[in-house]
Amino acid sequence: MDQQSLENLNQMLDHESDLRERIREQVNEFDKKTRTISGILSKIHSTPSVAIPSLIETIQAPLHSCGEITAALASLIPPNQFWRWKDMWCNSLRSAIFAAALSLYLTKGTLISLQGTSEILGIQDEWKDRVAISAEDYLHGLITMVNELSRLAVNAVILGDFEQPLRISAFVKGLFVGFSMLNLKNDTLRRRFDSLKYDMKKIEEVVYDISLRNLQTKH
Amino acid sequence: MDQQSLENLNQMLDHESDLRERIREQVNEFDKKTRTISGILSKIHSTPSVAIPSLIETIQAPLHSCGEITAALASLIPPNQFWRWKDMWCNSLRSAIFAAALSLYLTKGTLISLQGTSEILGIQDEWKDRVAISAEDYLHGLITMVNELSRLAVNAVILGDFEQPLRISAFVKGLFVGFSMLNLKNDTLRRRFDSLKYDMKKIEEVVYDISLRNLQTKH
Amino acid sequence: MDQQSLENLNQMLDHESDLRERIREQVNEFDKKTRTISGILSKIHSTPSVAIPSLIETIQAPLHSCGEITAALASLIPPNQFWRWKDMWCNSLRSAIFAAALSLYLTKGTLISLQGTSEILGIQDEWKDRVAISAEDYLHGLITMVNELSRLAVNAVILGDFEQPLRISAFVKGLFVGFSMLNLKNDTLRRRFDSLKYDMKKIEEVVYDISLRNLQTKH
Amino acid sequence: MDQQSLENLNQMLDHESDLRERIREQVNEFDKKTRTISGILSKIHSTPSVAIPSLIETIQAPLHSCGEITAALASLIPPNQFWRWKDMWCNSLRSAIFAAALSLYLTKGTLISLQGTSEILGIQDEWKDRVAISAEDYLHGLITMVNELSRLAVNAVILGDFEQPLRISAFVKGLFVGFSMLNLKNDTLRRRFDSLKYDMKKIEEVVYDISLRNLQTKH
Amino acid sequence: MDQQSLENLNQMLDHESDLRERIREQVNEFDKKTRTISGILSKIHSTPSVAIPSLIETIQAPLHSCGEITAALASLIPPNQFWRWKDMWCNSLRSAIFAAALSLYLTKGTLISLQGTSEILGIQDEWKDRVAISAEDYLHGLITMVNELSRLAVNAVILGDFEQPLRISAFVKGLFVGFSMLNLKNDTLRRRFDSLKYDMKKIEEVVYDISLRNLQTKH
Amino acid sequence: MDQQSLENLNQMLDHESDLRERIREQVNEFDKKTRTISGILSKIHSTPSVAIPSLIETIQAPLHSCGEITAALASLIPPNQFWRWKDMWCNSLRSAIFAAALSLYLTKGTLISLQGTSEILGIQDEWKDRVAISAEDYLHGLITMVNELSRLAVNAVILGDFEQPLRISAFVKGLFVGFSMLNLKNDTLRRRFDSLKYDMKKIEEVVYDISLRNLQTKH
Amino acid sequence: KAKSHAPVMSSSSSIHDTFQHFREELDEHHDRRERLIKASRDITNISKKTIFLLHRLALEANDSSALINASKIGLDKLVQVQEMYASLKNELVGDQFWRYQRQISPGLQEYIEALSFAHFLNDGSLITYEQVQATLCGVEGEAYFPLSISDYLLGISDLTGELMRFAISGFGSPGGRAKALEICTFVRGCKADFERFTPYIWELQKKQNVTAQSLAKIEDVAYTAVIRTSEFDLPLEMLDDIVNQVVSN
Amino acid sequence: KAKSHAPVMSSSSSIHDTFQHFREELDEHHDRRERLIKASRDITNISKKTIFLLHRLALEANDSSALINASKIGLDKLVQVQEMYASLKNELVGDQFWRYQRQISPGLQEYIEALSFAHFLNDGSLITYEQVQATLCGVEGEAYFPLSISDYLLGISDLTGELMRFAISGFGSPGGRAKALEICTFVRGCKADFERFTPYIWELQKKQNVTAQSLAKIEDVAYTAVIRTSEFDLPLEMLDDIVNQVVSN
Ligand SMILES: [Mn+2]
Ligand SMILES: [Mn+2]
Repeated sequence: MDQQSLENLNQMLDHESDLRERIREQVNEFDKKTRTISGILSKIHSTPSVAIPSLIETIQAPLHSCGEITAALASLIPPNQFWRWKDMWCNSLRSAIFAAALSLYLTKGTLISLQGTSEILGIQDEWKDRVAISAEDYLHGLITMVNELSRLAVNAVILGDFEQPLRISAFVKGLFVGFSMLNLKNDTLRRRFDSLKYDMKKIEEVVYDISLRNLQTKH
Repeated sequence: MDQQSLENLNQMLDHESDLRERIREQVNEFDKKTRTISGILSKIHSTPSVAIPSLIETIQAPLHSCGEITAALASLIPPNQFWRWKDMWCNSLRSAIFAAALSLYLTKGTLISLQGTSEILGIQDEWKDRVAISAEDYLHGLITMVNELSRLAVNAVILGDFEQPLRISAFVKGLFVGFSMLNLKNDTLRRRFDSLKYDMKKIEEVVYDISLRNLQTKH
Repeated sequence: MDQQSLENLNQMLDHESDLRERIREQVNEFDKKTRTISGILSKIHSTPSVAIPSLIETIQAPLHSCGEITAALASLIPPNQFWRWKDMWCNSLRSAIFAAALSLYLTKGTLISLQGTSEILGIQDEWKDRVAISAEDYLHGLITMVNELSRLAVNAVILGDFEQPLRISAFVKGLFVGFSMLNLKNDTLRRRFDSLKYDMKKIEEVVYDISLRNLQTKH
Repeated sequence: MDQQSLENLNQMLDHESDLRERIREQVNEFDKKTRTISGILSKIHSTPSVAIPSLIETIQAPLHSCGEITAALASLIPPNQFWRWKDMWCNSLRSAIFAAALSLYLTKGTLISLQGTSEILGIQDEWKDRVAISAEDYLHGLITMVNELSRLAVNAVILGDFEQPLRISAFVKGLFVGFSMLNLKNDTLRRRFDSLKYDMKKIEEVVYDISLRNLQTKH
Repeated sequence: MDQQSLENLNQMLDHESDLRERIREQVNEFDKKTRTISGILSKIHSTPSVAIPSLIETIQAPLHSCGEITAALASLIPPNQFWRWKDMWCNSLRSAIFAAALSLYLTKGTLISLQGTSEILGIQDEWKDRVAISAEDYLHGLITMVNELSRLAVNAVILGDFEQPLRISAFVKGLFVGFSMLNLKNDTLRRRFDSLKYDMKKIEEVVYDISLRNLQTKH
Repeated sequence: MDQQSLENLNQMLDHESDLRERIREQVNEFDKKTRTISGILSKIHSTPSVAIPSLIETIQAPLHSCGEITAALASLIPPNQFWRWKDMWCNSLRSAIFAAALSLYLTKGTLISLQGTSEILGIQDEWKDRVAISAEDYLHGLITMVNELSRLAVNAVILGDFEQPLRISAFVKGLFVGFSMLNLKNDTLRRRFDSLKYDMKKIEEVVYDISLRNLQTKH
Repeated sequence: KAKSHAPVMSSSSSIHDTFQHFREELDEHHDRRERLIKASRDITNISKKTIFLLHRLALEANDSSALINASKIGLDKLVQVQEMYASLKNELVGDQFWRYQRQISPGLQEYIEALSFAHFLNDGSLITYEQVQATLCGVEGEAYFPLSISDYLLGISDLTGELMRFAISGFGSPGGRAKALEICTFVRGCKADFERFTPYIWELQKKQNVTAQSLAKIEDVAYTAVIRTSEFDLPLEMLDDIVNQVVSN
Repeated sequence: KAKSHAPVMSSSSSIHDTFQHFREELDEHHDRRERLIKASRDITNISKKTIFLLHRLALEANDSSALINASKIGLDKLVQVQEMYASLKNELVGDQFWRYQRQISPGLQEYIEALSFAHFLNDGSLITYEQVQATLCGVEGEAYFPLSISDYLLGISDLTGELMRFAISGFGSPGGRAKALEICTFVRGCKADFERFTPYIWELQKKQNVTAQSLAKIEDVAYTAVIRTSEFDLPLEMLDDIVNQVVSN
């Protein structure tokens, strides 16, 4: 192997291992942020409906600050290498998507769009060859939201709120019909879709319990 | 999920599964080509040195025809998605790199460069966000060549050719020094580098047998 | 291997791999059809009893159109090779069987027979060495129906229909007795038979709730 | 190899294999003790709340007798070799930690501290280079306790006790918040943390069932 | 979990993950050094006996500079945690031990002792609870040396040196007898001992070839 | 389970685990003995033919002392439980069989019989339901002997003894014919029988070298 | 080929005889092993079918005498297995049982599972080691082979899985809720009793995990039974009656 | 229990009949599967024994007519297997073969391995697909079942391993070195020919790796033969003669 080739190859390999290190640092930061956000969000289960909007308010700042990370990643990743590195941050990203989706549902009652999520996380369209939200990551985030909503339906009843489960039921039913029409070849996504079915059933059972006892009219 | 989002997502997922199907078809073709080439190349072990150039000649056409596949892939892969799909064809690509490298060594006695390999396989520089040869694939191809050369050293002796092993020994030693300088963090590559050590030993033992008996002068 | 044998074998294998490709295409179509049907059927959980027949009506066309797929498969599969290829389409087929069985139960209250399912899916008796419904596939389809009926029992109550659960209970109990007659191995069917037991338990809970509240007479 | 070196090495290796044997004996004893304790503790699921304190009383003697084992280990392990051997006893140790934590919760309703656990198991501070409780082991013990408490919530209801689940719920919620703040890089611990989420949900569902039916006031 | 415990635990876990990062950096450095040394040492196979001492001379500086790494590690590792972290650097350490052992054999013809190796690598006795050479690592280093010596025996003959193999044979035979008396319960070591047997046989075959042809007297 | 059954079972299991412990102790002793014997036997490769009988003499005492172990085992093992426990000592036993077989060949030139081996190792016929040499163990011992003889053929030439290889060749050929008569499964014995083929090939190479150089007459 | 060297070694004909003997011994061993594997598969099949049969009969049973009858039918069917073991006893004589234990265990454990299920249906108790061994003895009480404790424990450990299925599928039948509570206590006892044997028998640890899962499922069934009825201040049987009346209208 | 609800569903007696039918069908299927597994094990055993027999006979053979005779004896022994397939043909009739292919393949591939070894010893050629199929046909030429290409290829792929053993153990016999060179060429051809089938048959890739290892071992044998003799300017046979003279002194 001539000296030049050798140096080129070694440079490529070294550069790669360097880059991995620097991405890992950003991912660590990202991870800390999403852990904090999740910690706050986990309080919805013991928060009365009326206080939820102000709880959600408190995560807006940290959620938007994820934009710093995505910007840092966008400047680190070489052009065209989105798919090479994305697995390193996809767990953190999915947590952030989940948080954004849950926030929007709990405040506006609507489903966040992929585009809307990108905006909240400061991900710019022109980065699409370096940092973007893939359909898969978006769907994972939504499923995590439903997992949380099925718990919320249960806990709302404990707090004496019989309306929340009905709202959740309607929202999740719509989502579920959407998911069941998707062509999910992807294995993990398929398996998580099964968890969504389970959540649906749980929510339906809560609504059933309420209906059976006519509690929905009692508040 | 509103109808529009749903359709968008489903379109993305369908497109993806379609694309995968079409890439797979090309990869199947690629695979068939490289298996045919490997089949022919395996004849070097029973071909006298003098007839090797004309044997190598016969694989030039199929080898260059790999360019059709790489071109087809380059037109299939969406911009920036090289890293997303490359695993699908990397086995075939490595076989092709191996064939190109072995051909050049057996005819010119020199080491093929990454650039030279790209040219033979018709891979254009401007495709680099869709189809390219990564450092890793190139190195895998070279290691496969050395695996084959260690067998060739043995088989040349069976055919009564005591010069070929000496040439191979010199060539592989150079390559080996190069490889040992590389910062191989990648696990598979590291493991295959160990196989290269084994090949080196094997070749040294052949050279040893020849030297011990002074056979190199006998032809 | 002599040239002739090589070519013969290669030709046979090419033919087989071609066939697989063409079956896969049909299965993809089959899959799209059953996904659409399942999407529509999932609406039974929010549809009042009275509107269910017309909902079921809407899937009759797509369900019968599965006959195009089964006919295409029957013309593709060589004689006597039913068991060789059936795994490729059995998931789609089971979904179609499920849809047919659920439709019949929801409109007529009766259990579909294997023969009846074949007719709906346009599967002809003289194809039995190429395309047929195996006992196993039929049974899987029935269990999927029961899975759905246990959800329906819950959702019927939500919609104020307290008769449906009682009908479902009687129907599923009968089916369960049938399944109990089988000697199963530790395979998928056995695992799914266990899931049927859970569904039956769930349905019994609903019946219990209704009975103890005397709701069954209230509508 | 000269005779002296050889003897030294062999002595080291023999000593090591001897030591392993003797540690294993102690671990076997430890294991028997913790299995007996677990056997007794498993009776909490069929014991009315009022009888639990006296049940817990019966495991105090065997639990404190674990101090004999930890003392024996501390005298066996050479200075500084805690991390070399700890894997051998960590399963037994985690069981003992679990038993100590569960005992304290069931009698006092409070969370045991790492320090408190060490005291119960007779582990002295000055042994810290030979026998100690690592943060990891302590956390594993706590998670096992929560696994058991989620079952206890269910079984308390079977025994007609609707207060225990509410107490458990409050206790586990606090623990859960604590765990979610931890930076769990460790894979096993992370996976077990997921099991804790599942336990939380289970307990919430029990509390839900009780609240829904106003059973908490019924005793 | 009270705030104080939580903070303590989190600090422990954070500290651990920090430490791991800093050790990894040192190990990366260590790895670079040993790779360079191995690169130089690999030239012994094409170096005439007479030039070997000066070749060995060139690795003395880098070899002794490993002391910087071991010192850095000794200051990083907390007291008593040698066994906790040693796996992180044991590959690099074994390479360094190998280099030290081979150097000594090639210059003095004697076997390096464990104590001697520690001195060359600057490892101080009072670090023994943080950084030390375990019997296992030392033995691994020696086996790697024998692997290399069996290659050297072959290559010496190629260079026309028939004395080296005889010296190697005597040296390795002694080592082999020593190893076969050791109580090797350890699995990896046992497997590598098998490779040593293979090397012994190879060396014996070289000596056999030389004896058969009376070449040992010919120089 | 009633208390009595529990205690009975526990007692039986305790007894078994005790027994295992006591067998293990004997096996450790057995292992030390055979390691020493193997260490001495490994000197045959550097011992001139004439001195071999007195070398073999030195292992007679330790070899016969294995009888103490076999007697101890025979008194430990309960009637009819030979096959239950034999795996614990079969490695040591095979080493002892190997040593006995090699001794006899090197002194008398004959093949030891299974009966003869039993006598040397003090194994009595009436123990056959507790301690015996199984056909498999005996055959393993013989193959280990052949492994060693192929090395000896090489080393004998180094020491100038050209008769030994011819004797070994004839002896091993005879044994090989015997082994060929067996119908083996794909188990360890089959794999080791394959190794015997390699040894035979190696020995034949030595015979070839000697014959073509007419060395057999030269001593 | 080796004949010319006869003098320097034990004669090749004696080698021939020796190895002829080994050959017969090995062939016989492999053949016996094969026969035992096949028999074990057959035993597994019969035992599995018996378990399904027992489930069927138990679900149809309305009272304890019907359960006792179900148990009898199951035990009768298992006589087939006992006869197979009787016919194998010569293969397993003396020290041979332990030689082939690995081949025998799978079938034997399945048999013990079926036997213990039938036994449980009879009187709700766990079959003892001695009772299992007694089914594997000839007319004069001589054991066909020694029952190993591990086969016994691993066999009865599988019983908990079948009891879980029994509890779930019986849930809707009258008395099913009471039965579930009974099974819950029984399986909890098994789990606790087996715990102290796990240090001795490695595979039992894995089976205990399965038992733990089964137990949790049974507890869920029992829990459901309790929670659903606790809104109403009536005894279980009366609730059952009300439901039954509605259903059979 | 469900009887009281008969009106709302297909009557429980019709369910009973339907499932009675399924039960018979499933039982029959499981029984047949079991019989085929057992038969496959027997076939594997006979085939393996035949391979050992062929090795024995081939090593004793001094000339090609002795090899042809060895081949005949092996082929005779395999008639047993062919008779077993003949007796199984009713189990595999029509579309049933493909249903049980996974159970049949292991034995079938072992049989093909043995058959191809015997065939090779006869004339040094590779048995063809048609020739294998022909051994699995009745007197009127009707196939007992369709031979799948994958079974054929996977079966003959194993032949290379046996040839490797043959080459190594024959190395020391007169003519063994020449035989090794011959086998080397043959196996190299197999490896190259099979290569193009690997994209179609997944398991063949793994077997090709084994073949590659066997080939390398055979090449080493051939290499040793060449290198050891190349110091002497005499033809192989003369060298063999010299050695033979020394050895038989
Ligand atoms: Mn079972
Ligand atoms: Mn084979």
